[in-house]
Amino acid sequence: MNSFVPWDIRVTIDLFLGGVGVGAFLLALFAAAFGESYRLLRKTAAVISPVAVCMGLLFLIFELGRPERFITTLFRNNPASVMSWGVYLQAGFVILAVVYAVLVLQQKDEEGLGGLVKWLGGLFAVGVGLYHGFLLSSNASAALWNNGALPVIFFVSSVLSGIALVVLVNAVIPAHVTTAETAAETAAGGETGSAFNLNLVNIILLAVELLTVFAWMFTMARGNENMVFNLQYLLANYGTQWWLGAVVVGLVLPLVFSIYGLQSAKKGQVGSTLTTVTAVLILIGGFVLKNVILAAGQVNYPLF
Amino acid sequence: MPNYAMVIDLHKCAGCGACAIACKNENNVPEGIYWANYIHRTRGKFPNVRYEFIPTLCNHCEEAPCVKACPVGAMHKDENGLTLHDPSKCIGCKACVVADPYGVIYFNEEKPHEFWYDKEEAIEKITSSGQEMGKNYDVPFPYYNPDRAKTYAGVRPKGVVEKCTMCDHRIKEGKVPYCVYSCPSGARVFGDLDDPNSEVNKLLNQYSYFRLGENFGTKPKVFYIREF
Amino acid sequence: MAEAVTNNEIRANVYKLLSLCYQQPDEDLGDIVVSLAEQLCKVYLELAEPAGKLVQQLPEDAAAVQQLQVDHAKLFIGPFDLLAPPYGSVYLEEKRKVMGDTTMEVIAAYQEAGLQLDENFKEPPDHIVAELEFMYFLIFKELQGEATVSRQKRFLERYLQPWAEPFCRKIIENAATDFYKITAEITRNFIRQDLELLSR
Amino acid sequence: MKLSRRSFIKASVATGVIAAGAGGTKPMLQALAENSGKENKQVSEGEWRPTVCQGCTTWCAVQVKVVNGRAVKVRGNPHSKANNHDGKVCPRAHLSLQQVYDPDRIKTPMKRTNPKKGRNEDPQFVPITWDEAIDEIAEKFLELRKNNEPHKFVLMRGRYTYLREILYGAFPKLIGSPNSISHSALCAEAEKFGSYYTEHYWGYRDYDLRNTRYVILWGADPLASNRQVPHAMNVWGEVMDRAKVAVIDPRLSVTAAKADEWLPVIPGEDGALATAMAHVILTEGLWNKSFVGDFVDGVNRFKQGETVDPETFQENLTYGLVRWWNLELKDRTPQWAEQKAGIPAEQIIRVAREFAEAAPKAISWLSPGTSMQVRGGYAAMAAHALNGLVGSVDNVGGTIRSAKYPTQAIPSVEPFMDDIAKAGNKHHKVDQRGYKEFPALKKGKSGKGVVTNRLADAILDEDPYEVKMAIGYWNNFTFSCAGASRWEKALEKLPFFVHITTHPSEMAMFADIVLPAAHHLYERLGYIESKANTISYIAMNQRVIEPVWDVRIDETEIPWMIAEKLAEKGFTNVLDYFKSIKDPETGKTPTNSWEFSEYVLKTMTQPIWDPAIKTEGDQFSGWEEFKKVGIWNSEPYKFRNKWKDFGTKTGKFEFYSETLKAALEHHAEKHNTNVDDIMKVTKYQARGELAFVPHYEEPFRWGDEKEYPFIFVEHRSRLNREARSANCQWYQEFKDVDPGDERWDDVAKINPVDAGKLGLKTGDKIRLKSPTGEIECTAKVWEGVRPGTIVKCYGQGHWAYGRIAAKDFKKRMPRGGNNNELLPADYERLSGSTVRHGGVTRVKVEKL
Repeated sequence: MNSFVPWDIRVTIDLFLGGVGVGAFLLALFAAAFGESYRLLRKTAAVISPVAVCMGLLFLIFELGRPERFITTLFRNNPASVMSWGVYLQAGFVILAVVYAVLVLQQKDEEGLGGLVKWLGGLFAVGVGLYHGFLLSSNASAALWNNGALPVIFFVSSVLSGIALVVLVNAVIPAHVTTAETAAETAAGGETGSAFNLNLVNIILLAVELLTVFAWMFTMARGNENMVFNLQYLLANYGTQWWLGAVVVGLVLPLVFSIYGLQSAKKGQVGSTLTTVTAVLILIGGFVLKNVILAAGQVNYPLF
Repeated sequence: MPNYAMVIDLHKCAGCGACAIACKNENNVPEGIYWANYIHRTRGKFPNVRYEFIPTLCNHCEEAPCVKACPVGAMHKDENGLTLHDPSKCIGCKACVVADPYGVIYFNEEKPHEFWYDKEEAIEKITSSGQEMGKNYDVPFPYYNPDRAKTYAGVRPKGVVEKCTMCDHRIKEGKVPYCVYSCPSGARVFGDLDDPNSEVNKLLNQYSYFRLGENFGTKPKVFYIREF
Repeated sequence: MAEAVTNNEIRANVYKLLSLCYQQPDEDLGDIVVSLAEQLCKVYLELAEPAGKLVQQLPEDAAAVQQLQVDHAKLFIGPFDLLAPPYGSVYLEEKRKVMGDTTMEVIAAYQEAGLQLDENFKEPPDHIVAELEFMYFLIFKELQGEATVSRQKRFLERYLQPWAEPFCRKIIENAATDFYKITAEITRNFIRQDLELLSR
Repeated sequence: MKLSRRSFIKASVATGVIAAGAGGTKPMLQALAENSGKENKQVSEGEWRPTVCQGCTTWCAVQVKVVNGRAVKVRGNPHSKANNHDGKVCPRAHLSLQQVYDPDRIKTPMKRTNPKKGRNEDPQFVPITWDEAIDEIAEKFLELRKNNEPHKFVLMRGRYTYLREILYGAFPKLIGSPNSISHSALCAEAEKFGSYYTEHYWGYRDYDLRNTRYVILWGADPLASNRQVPHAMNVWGEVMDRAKVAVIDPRLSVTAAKADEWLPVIPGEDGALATAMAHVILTEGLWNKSFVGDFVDGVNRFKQGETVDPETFQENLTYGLVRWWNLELKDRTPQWAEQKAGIPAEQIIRVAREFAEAAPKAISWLSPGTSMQVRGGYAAMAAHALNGLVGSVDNVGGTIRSAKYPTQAIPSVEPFMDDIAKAGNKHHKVDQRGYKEFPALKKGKSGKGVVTNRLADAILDEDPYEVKMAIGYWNNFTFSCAGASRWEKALEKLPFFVHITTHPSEMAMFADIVLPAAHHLYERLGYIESKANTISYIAMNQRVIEPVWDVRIDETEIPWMIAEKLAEKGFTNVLDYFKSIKDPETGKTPTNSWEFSEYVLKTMTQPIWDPAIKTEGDQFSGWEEFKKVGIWNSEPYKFRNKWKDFGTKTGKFEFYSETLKAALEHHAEKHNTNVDDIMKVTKYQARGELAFVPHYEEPFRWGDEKEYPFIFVEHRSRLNREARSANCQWYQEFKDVDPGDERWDDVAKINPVDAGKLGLKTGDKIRLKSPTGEIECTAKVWEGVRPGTIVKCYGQGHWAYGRIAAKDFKKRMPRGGNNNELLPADYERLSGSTVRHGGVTRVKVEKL
């Protein structure tokens, strides 16, 4: 039997960075909905989005056996292949995200074509975000993947990571901290829950993710022998990474911190130490989660 | 158009692996890659032990997950029901390998047949090296089978996947796949599933059969009858 | 049939000479074309006229030779899209693929006649040059007393004639020189007539 | 004829005619070319050329597909009626491609420049020319002859063809040495002992598998090894449909895995099973009455523990049944055997009963497994005697011999032997055969058999005399002989050793001169005789490809070259003799080594191919046709021909072997002693008349049970080309076709119960230690072995066979361990066999 694991960590990086790009883009749209006071956040998010996706794609391309043939995926397609659809989704998304980033930087994103780019981009972002999960879940024989929960897990994880990276970048770039814009934003963030509240967003997303992951594991544990085998394989070979990295670091701790942050509004401000730490944890956890599911899911159930 | 299939009679199978070795020979398959292979298991407790052996190969599934997964149409079904691969289209994304529940698609991670490019000599000047041997012949390695190149790359390049083609180059010439031809115990039968009088249909009518991974919905076209 | 037998020598010669016409043009071309015209004159009167024209089209200087060579390359060799691919399988197989089933059958036909591709001939077996030469060979064998008429007919009917038509049409449409247009015209008509002759 | 296009045009234009004109009778072709048959190497489709595979002792007639001068594939020769139905062949044949094209083959003759010999000495080989090599060898011969000691030369034979008559047969005699030492005693002589001292047949038996109804396999694994492997594989599905199969083997072989009954006997206790089965057959009255005979009054007096009056039994085609019963069988109950062999009595009874009920279409199949044991001779007899009890000897569906091979001998060497040679040949053979403790009773004669493995001790002890020079061909005794390290010592001591081999090998590393041998399947001339499926056949080894390197045929070309060199230096007898072998068709005298090889081959096989000589079996129009077909098949075997007279002392199938009695008594007389004493020195327990009947002997094992808790069991690989294929990638890549084994590894298989006690798991590196040696390998925890035993395949553990076989060739680091470094050098002395089975040694396991 073929013991070769076809998709290595480069694919995880692609899925992760692609997810970050999707999350960042959606954050930008979200921030835009809250008006000009979040322009800096919007700017950071809009710039990060295409950069992250492109970097992810770069890893993906170099994971190909024939990277030079990458371009052929644009004119050779297979309607039955999720990956083939993904090529178009990602290509479209990259273009839209780049255009949107330029518009945001030029502050033209709310006028003229900007609206179209924004909404089309949003559509593609959701498409790409779901694509990652569907790419895996379309493999009928991969028990860990071939279920409805997986695309949700991946999508929510992507959004979480995207937001986290934007928050982190905003926090670590000193220029931002000191600008008037940041000050205004920080103030806005610190206001009552009626405005954009990072902690609340995180809490909702983390709760959804935790629930979905739990439901997913429960289904696996009580599923057919194929599911049980693969879950056991995951826990046996990646148990620590999974429980500690993906669940505790990536979901439980951030949830606790976010709830804490929500209650003590000051500390929950974008840029505060706690939000920064939370962002880092979410990023680490998100990466581990995707990597473990990717690696363990590729192991075939013994044929007899 | 025929709908090719294979029946493997495990009662006749001697578990010798000649199919897998002959396949490497016929198809110039490099080290570490197996178009034809086998799985085996030992069950029970001494002295009531059962050893079972199942020769495997690409199942040329009717609902081939690898074909569905391939983003560029390199993996495809041909008009005879075979699952074939076009290395000139393949981008090496391995989606097919991931999709394949049988572990029969392999990825050429390294330059194939590296052994024949190696310069090392066991004893200097007295024994040869792969490279020196290779130079003596105008083919990739001395026992290279040129017939393979009639329908597929004679040796598949680095960076693409490869797998069993049911010896489509032989079928075209009216011959059976080489694993069928080479099976010393006559355990393999190849033929047209759509022809009610074909040997494969006769066997499938005579015996109950099973296929590997039937629950995956792939509709494999390699059938196993009787017990090892 | 009787006619076919008496004319076998000429048929053989014409096939052989036509085959040579599709090779890379060089200084021998004059001899080939003149011989072809001579042969056609004897029996195939309606082809004699274009053959005469062909003689007139013979290149007179090095530049003209080069022009022919360029045209030959564009039509039959490449490297970019061939204007008139000279392989049967391109026309006979559904997806324009080289080395298809018919190619294999052509190989089998050669083998049955005790032939194989010459090691210096680097083209596919269903190349126009090889197939015309094969017809020549079969007729030659007939002249030597071996009964090959049915094989001639079968080969012509199944493999050569069906694609010679579109092939010649492509030449006539795409050739830059009259030389190849006329050659194609002669080839097409000769093959057509020959098949009729054999079918009688 | 092939005109260039240019001249063709000129000619044709000149005449105006192409077709029937200038070219005359040949068509003028450019794109196409005529297939000119054999001469044409550019046949794109390739051509199947006949030859022989000697990857195991089946000796299949095969064909090699040659494309543009390259060997591309191997298949069975479809003309074979014996082994290779429809071109089938076992997996070994394919591996040969990686042998012949192995870059690690020796390209050129080479010479040692480091005079010190030893496993850890670099021989510092340098390439030399054939002429230099042969010159040095010839000088050594002349030196021996000058000193009147040509007998101090030894010729060691490994894998051979029947052209051995030159190098192994004639050559040493002409030089003056009696010492042609074959490898046979490593192979299966003890097995032949079983059939010889019952039915007077010294040879491997054929079996009528197609008609049989029951097969008992004594340690045999015909789907993987032994003889007639492809035939067995081909018909086994049918056999299993129609017949029952019982396998007696401590490990779960592939044949055992498919069998109806697996009897995982305690190693070495086969004799208990065989005698108990005989006991069951007799007490239950299931013997074949027409073959064996019956009680005069039809009342069965074979009752447990009771002796029988011989007068009451009227024997037919057998001899000594009642004496056998009285001496041995009466107490050999299944319950007793259960205690000894670890097999439930009811299973023994069931197998015996069903076997006898299937009679006479029942086979009791001998193999080295049962016989290559220190006390294995009588176990082999007992197992074979079962065939006598059920009348399956020489019978339909039973055990048979072979049809005649109509070959002819080469001329006698007598007239060409000079006085030095004659004197030299009078010396006792060097391998100690016929010594009191080494009766080697081949074909009933003391000292007729070879004691191959004893040669190492003979060299070391200079007993019977010193050995000064040796040539070995296609052998590798430092690897293939039990107690392998003795061979290393012996070769260190040997002053001048020439090795003819394809690969660097454990033996070549001790050589002074190494000569590159032609590969038997691809590069040489020769012929073999073999049989299967009731057909005897003769097949020719042929040169189907141009040799990869500058190699020579060991058995004919090299002796010819030496002969030429000797003649040059004034000693012409050898060459004169060789030149006396002429081409039987033209009468021409050979002028070079190749012609010589061909003429010998033609001469020996002449009755087959020469239509003027009438023989049965396949007919040929002449030499060329025989060469093209590559195999001659006999008529199907004629059953029951031997029943008239088996050839034993009594002419009957002997349960009480008068033949063995005579042989043993003769040997005892030769050494001025009695048979009991001979039994004692040959490590047997039998005393008195028991020595003349098949009987149970307790297994002899090396090592104390306390110190060495496990019994060591060795078996064969279905990919071993006689331990020469470990340097093939495919061998390593598919090593797990031997049940329990692993790819690219060498494992010792241990039952989970034992592994648990030792705290071992699969993949652990371990060291196995016997009282005489130790090896390192990998542990494999597997249910297919009997608790208390450690089972390991033979074939890995090469330290000098090439870069794949060894883990690190340059550092002499083997992949796994060679069983022969663990096994003690011991013998089944009555036949001279080396032993390797029956759990000859105990071992202990250390985790590394």
